[in-house]
Amino acid sequence: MSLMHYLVLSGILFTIGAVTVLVRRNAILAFMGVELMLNSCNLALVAFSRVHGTLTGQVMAFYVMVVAAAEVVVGLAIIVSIYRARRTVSVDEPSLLRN
Amino acid sequence: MTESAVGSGGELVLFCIIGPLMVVAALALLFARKPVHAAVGLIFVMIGMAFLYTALEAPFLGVAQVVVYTGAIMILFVFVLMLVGVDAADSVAETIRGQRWIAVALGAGLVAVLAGVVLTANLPPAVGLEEANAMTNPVGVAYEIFGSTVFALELVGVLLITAALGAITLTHKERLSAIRDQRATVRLRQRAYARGEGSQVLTPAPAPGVYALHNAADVPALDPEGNPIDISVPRVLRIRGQELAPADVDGHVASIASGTFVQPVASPPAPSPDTSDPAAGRTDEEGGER
Amino acid sequence: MIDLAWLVVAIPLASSALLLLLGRRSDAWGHLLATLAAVASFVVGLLVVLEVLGQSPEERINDVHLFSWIPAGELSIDAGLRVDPLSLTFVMLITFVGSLIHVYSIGYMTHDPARRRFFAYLNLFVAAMLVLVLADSYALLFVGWEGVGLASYLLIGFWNHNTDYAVAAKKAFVMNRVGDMGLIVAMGLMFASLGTVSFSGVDAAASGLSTPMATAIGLLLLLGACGKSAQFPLQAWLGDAMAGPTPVSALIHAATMVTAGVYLIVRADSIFSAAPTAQLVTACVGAFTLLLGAAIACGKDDIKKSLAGSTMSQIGYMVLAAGLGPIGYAYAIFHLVTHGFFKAGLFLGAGSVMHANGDSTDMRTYGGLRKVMLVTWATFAVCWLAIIGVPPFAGFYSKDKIIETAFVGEGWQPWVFGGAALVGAAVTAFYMSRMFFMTFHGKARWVDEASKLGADDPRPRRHPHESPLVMTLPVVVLAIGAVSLGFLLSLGDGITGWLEPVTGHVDHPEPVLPVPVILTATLVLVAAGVALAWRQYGMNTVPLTAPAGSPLTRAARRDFFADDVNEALAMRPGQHLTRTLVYADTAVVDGAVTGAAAGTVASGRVLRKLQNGYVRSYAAMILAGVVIAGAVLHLVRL
Amino acid sequence: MSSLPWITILIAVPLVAALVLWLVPGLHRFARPVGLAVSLVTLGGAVAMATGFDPSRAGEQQLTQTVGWIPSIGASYAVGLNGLGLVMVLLALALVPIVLAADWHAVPDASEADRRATDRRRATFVALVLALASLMVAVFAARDVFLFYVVFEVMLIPVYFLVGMFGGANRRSAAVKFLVYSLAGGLIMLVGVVMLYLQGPGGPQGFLIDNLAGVVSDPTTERWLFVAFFVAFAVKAPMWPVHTWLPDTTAQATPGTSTLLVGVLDKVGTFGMLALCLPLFPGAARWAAPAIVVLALISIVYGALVAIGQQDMMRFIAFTSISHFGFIVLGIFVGSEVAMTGAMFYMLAHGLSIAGLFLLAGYLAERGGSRRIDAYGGWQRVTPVLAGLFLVSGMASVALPGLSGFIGEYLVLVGSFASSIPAAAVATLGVVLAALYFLLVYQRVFTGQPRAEIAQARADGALRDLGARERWSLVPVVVAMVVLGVLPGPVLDLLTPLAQVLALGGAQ
Repeated sequence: MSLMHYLVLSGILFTIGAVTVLVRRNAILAFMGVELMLNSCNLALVAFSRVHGTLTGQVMAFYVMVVAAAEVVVGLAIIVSIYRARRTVSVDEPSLLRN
Repeated sequence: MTESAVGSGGELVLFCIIGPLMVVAALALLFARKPVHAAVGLIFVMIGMAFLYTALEAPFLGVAQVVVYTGAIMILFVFVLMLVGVDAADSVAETIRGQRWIAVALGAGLVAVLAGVVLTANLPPAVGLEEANAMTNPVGVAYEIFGSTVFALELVGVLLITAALGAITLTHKERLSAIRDQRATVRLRQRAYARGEGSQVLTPAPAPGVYALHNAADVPALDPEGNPIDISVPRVLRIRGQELAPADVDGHVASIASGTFVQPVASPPAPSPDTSDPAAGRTDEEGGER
Repeated sequence: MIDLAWLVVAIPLASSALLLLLGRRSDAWGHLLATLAAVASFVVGLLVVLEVLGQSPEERINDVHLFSWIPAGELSIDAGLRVDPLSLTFVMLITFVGSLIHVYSIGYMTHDPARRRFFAYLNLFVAAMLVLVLADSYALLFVGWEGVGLASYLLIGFWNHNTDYAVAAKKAFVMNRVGDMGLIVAMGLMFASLGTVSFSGVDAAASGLSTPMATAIGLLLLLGACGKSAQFPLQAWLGDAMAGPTPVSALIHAATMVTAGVYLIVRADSIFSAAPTAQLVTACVGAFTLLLGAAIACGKDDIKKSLAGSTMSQIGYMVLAAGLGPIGYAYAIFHLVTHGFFKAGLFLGAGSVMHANGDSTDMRTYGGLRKVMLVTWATFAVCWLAIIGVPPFAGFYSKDKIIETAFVGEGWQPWVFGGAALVGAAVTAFYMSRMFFMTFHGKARWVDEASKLGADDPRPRRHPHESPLVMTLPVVVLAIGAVSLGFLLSLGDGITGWLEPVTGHVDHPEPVLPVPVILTATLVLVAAGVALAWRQYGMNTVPLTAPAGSPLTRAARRDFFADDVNEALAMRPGQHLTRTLVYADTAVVDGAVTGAAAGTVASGRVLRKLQNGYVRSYAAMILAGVVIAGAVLHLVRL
Repeated sequence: MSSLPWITILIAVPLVAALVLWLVPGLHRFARPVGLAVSLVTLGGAVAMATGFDPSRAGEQQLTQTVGWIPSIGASYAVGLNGLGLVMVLLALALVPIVLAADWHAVPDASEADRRATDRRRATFVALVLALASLMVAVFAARDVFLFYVVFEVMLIPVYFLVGMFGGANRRSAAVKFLVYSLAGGLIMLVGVVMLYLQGPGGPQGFLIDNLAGVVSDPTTERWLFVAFFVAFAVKAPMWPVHTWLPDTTAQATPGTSTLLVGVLDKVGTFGMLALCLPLFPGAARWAAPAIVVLALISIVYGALVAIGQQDMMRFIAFTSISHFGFIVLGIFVGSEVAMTGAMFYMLAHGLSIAGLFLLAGYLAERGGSRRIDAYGGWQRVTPVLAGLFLVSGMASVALPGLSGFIGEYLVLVGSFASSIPAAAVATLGVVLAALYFLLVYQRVFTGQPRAEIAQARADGALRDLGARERWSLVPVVVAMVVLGVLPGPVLDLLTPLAQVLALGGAQ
């Protein structure tokens, strides 16, 4: 049997994550959306790993996890420091990218 | 390596149970009002993911998923949520015009594209990992990681250390000024009062709770006229809209607050009910929870 | 000596350059050097003439090679001089009259602070004119042709602090350039069809030209000639050119430069012979301008402008003669020479009169000047008789020959051309007599400065006096020429024989009317013209202000609306076109460019709205990009 | 003598001098005399080099030198000069000292306090001009398409700064316009350069013009490539309708900059047409010639007509140049050997007359305090020498026989008649219009009565005619105009062989 259903699930989760990033103003929530997207990709990778019968996909997913960990650490640190400076974690409010 | 080994019936059943649940849990990200709920949903998704990994002949990743994501990353998230507290940003009300519709349209577009790709893809039957996992899955993965991708691993290690350092640097706060002791706080508050800024209250904020009837933190104190004093409730509760109105607490107190209370012994002239009560309006406004 | 003919050109050129380069340092002696240069040039020319006279008639065409001028592959032009009777005739006329006018100018320009510059320009003109007539190719001729144009520009505008004079100078140059354009195109066609622009090359190959090509070249050369010689339709500049100092008018705009057109037509004989149509047009232009110029001369009260009209008319005679082909060439040149003398004399006389009358040119304020300016009166009278063709003065010999020749031919042409020439003679007699009587006879229409008359007298106050010797002497010499030249040059073969190596030998055919009849008719008409003028201007008092006059008079006063036509046909549309183009250049051509730039800026401004600082908007854009890219990839793969 | 790498020396000397002048603050005070000396030495070197040039082989590249530069992409440092290149190099290097002398006060004297800043600005100016001189030699000597392209583009930098730093009030926007225009053209050319290389034989010398001549076999490709090159050159030249940067730039730049810009740099456009477009794409050149001739004719008439309507002297001169460039392009593409010789000579003659006009207009503007034509009148009485020199330069510009401008224009016109009578006839209109536009301006500026205060200033001695420096900066120009008008032979001998080579491969 094919592993199509894993890919479908992966796609759905990815979309939910993406829309979360677009919709939620809370930086932490948006960040969670990103995590969800990464995870859905991992799922696809693992599924493909099985399709092809090699472990490369799993190794890739492993690296994604590690990098995601690093990213989360830095990202959350940024959120915390922004919160300290601005008392908010809204991604709209600071409009830091303006000017 | 046999056909039956890949995608056994049990696996499909597992997927059919976990998959929809994961989707539902993921939707919490979109719709949960409180970030903590969203975080819990996400944790559920992560754990579900770990199940699926295991089912997909990737037990090492399944374990790593639980350890790394659920155990470390999501805990970090929750920790930060705690640190940051609640915020107006948590509300799902949209501030950028059209953003929600754009998001919906793009989501739909993404679904369409992905569906197009996935459904038209001509996937070969899965090979299965029996051969690759011959020496057990963790060993196989380890061979890969410390074999052909060892350089990447080293790089990732550097990355992790750098990230840790970065996080420390970012969150580390040098003490640039003297510690703000009580005297300084008072002075600042007085200065703000003189300038007409801030909360315009010189005294310490009144403690919540009324006449010891209720001393919960979400019950505002009442002023001598019976009106609730907002600043007596902690900020977080106020923002969350969890502040209670006097009426929620006790009819007696509510009658005092609304001025309809009649002293059994000596009745002071009660204000007429139709005079607008400032507290009433505010209660409606802030009592969003009801 | 012939090999040294280049000295004729070089001497005045060097003198001119020296005077211009030295500037103020040569103020004191500049005029003397310039005069000396002109005289030296004359002497060298004379020596060359004597040597050529010593040659047998067939050998008289000498080509002197100087240096290779424009060696450009297929087109290689040498600078060389053609020393032959035709060019030498001009050399003599130019240097002799030129020298006299240099002498005259010493007196005329005494008081001008820029006299040295004036003489430098005069020398420059003489040099350029000599290049023009001595050139051995159309290209080198063009050098002189434009050179005299420049000198003419500089001299007409010599007093260019008066804006009108500056405008007149520019007008002369530009109208000349229109003619020059014809010359350039003609040269281009020569090169295209014959591969050469040298006289010898063109003469040798011209017979092989197709008739349309020959006609085209001929008409273009005629256009050039019209520009330079103020023939219709490019005649309008000559009247305005009188803005220059009078010696300039005498030398350039009467005796020499304006006759260059006639020279060109005679020189381009080989082309015109191959193009009968062009010849006919030439004759028509000549005949028409002859009458037009005469009419203008009748209408003008300004003595110089009247003389300018006369010049136009007389050159019309020459062009008419040149247009008649080889039978007319010699007479055209003959008239050109005599005209050079008597017209220069008339101009210098007019200059003397103006000089004496405080630079006024209005003949209506003259009158009765004979008593105070006897020498001028006498010389003017001689030249007057010469121009109207009274025997035995010079004009009689030359003009009568042209009238006779005009009656030669078949069909309508002799009657039209002959008739025009006859009528022209009569009108010439009228306007010249009018000028003579208005200026020197009748009652004085001015008051002596010393008189005790009341201030309410409308007549201007003047102190006319005879000019100094340095001014009268050249005029006297010219007057002598005007008396004797016609007779001298028609002695024996005379000028016809002298020019024969160039113009070719022609048996003189019989005119359609017997010669004595033509002669009588001419003289009767001339007498009638004089009589009419005497009745009108000699016996009657001339009013101080001009009467309204007939429509014809009014038209003549306005040069038959030549300026108005030019303005309406060329200037106004040109100005509008220029203005439109200037506007279009900034608005449309540059506008497209700046518009593109502004569009870029504007689109940037629009796109900037996308950069609203909201991370989520950026994220939406990224996602949109992903979706689009994915969709494109997916669809293309399908 | 001839064994020396002359061209490289001529490129290097001004460049090194420019760098030294710019970088050594101690030299800033002496920048102008040092710059003048360097430019004169360079000119002397160029003259010495010219003696080693064999005129009988003027159609070929001489004094060549080829060194690998970037072998991996086929670019080499290959220089050499044919007759035209030699003439243009001499013109460029002769104009540099003249421009330096003429713009001696381009940066006005300042008080003692600002002396250092003034000196630095002056040094910058001199250094930029010297750098430009070096690049001009390089561009005329380049025998490698890539080298040509690089120099072609790098040349924009010093000009950009010359216009943008030293000039009128709107100099910045003028400089930007110039730069954007030129870059746009250059970008199109870059595409052509790359495409051409791919068509060529490749290898370490795959960009040599000799190796690329006529290699494009497919007519369509050849046409595209031709257009890519031609557009860049047309912008540079400048031809209608891509001319509008020129008036704006000259109206703002210093007279010296304008002289170098119009007198030499713009000739790179027509030089490129001769040196690249014709030999590289002979078939396409023949194909495009009719259209280009029409554009050239429009340039001639349009430039002249618009010049008549100009109010600013510098813009006026710029538009006359557009008309003259029309003549040059006409001569190149009309398909006649004589006309092409004329066009090449015209490039030289125009450089001279334009130098005279720009510099004199600059001197006039220094005195009158305005570049507007209306602000003048009657200046012949005030500054007779200036007026006389202006007249001579103008007459050279409108092709008065006996001056240099005539030879080129005459050859172009007469040669054109052999190829296309209608085109030549239209071009002849330009002759009349030229007289009109120049004399109109001369009349408005120099004739009439000077304004009272001007006359007074002249009487007081506050307003002087040209001084010694100004006179001597123009003497060489005027002498060259006269000498070339009377004895153009030696120069024509350098150009004719080239025209024979190119016209064979070129149009018709």
